Amino acid sequence: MNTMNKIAKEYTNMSIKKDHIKLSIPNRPEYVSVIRLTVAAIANRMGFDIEKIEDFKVAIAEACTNAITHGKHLKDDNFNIEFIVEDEKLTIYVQDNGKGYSAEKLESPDLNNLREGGLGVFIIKSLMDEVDIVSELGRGTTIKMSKYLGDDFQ
Amino acid sequence: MNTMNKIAKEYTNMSIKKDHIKLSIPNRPEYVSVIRLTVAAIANRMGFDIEKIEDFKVAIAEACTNAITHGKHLKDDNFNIEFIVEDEKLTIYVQDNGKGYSAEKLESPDLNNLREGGLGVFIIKSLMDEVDIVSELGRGTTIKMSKYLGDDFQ
Amino acid sequence: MSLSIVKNFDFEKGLWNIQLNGEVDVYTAGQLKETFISLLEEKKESIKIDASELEYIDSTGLGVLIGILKRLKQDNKNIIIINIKPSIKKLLNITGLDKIFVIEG
Amino acid sequence: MSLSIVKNFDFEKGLWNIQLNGEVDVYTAGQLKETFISLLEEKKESIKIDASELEYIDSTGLGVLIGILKRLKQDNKNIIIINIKPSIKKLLNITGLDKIFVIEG
Ligand SMILES: Nc1ncnc2c1ncn2[C@@H]1O[C@H](COP(=O)(O)OP(=O)(O)O)[C@@H](O)[C@H]1O
Ligand SMILES: Nc1ncnc2c1ncn2[C@@H]1O[C@H](COP(=O)(O)OP(=O)(O)O)[C@@H](O)[C@H]1O
Repeated sequence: MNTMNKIAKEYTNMSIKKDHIKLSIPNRPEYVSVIRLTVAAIANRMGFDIEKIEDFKVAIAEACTNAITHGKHLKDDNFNIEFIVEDEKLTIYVQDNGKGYSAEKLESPDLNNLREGGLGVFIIKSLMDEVDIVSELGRGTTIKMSKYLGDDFQ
Repeated sequence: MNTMNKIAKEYTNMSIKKDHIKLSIPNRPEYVSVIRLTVAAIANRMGFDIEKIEDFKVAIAEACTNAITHGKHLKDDNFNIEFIVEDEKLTIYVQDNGKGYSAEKLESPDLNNLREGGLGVFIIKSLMDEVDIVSELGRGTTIKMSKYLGDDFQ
Repeated sequence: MSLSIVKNFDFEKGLWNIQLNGEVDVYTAGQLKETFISLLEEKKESIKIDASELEYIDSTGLGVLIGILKRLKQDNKNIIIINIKPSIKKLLNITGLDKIFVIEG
Repeated sequence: MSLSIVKNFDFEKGLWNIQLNGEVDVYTAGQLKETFISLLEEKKESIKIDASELEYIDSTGLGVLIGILKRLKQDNKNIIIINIKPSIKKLLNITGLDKIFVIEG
């Protein structure tokens, strides 16, 4: 059972009503815009406002870009996205079977020492209410991110 | 191996380059608009024009509406959509594990004897270039529909 | 991505003016049906639909319109649809419903 | 859903006027990078980006801008961005890049 299934399993065991949407999509750049529109449609259907819908679009694109550029394992492969829709919360898992990395070693962006990369995970953490990265070297990465409908959670 | 996998398998065995996108989504009416936006994004990415993108939106919604209203097996279940992206052609499978039906018995709409239903499959066949329905009573239905990018095929 | 319905009765012409905004599909068709049925209970008169803001309709929505038309026809009343977008016009042509509803503009 | 780039050189002010239309993401960022690099090869002058039609940009696009800014800074030149949409403004604030680029309007 892979990490994503394990975390998803915990969820299923709880009793609140949840909808699951699963998407398997080629790990190629041209599909990221499709994913952005899909998350926008889901978040809109749930009643998120325009600003939060934009946050979801950026955050999921960052996660998918990482799955595509770093996570890649085989050249032509698919990676998985799962959406868990609850009354007050949208949770997204982006899972790849790529090379993995040590999330603890990630540095925060340093404005005095500009790099062309290293912003993606930082942006995701800024835009989402909860972020959890589980990565195993050689086995792949699952990033879990959630955002609440209400403004009470920050 | 279910019908969808069987047909998909045939495809995989051929040598042309294809992308597969798979979507598993709850069999409930509120998700049909999400599916419409997803197919619009895929078709747009492929270069289909606005009119054909509309055709895809209507055809996939008709197929999903049938999966939701007739195909339903369990109350809270998901059904499956698969998109096969080729250079010149988008093929969509909509597959449910519902009660199935005898597709041969379908009557065409009769304008002299208006009914409130019975238009869905007729509309799909009008809008798509190729349509194939495989349904088994008690086991479920897979509708396959394709449309070509060019105008040469009609 | 959802449906909003504006209704008012034109006393001069003796018909309902209805404006449909958004999408009619399996999720919103019930709302459309209920609105139409309550209109007809109030006054069983022809219905004129302004479809300029109707972005999408499929067989579920067309089924609702057919059901309402059947009731209206008993009293020789009609459904008139104006300002239809090309994609919806195409659907009415395909299904032959352009011959059943009165299509204007 | 893709990116189009309009460029022209303002001889009076001595800078590049660039208009970005659409989305900059992992699919289109390469196109942006190539365009900017060819601009700088032609004339290494400041770049003024009109972002009024820029619907979306993420870290891939911001990375391209940072890379170009680094080259420009060697010659004391700048990237100026005008007419930014709120969602993109938010991203620049979060990342602190609003202090690195010159943001106007
Ligand atoms: N899905 C992933 N698989 C493997 N490595 C990853 C993944 N996501 C992120 N990383 C690692 O974390 C680093 C930081 O990621 P990020 O903050 O998105 O910046 P960037 O992708 O621009 O480097 C990446 O450079 C990469 O080494
Ligand atoms: N996925 C499905 N599962 C079971 N039965 C179906 C399915 N799709 C269509 N049908 C059957 O075919 C009939 C015609 O479908 P359709 O043309 O879409 O019209 P409608 O759904 O309005 O009846 C339906 O009434 C139903 O009996």
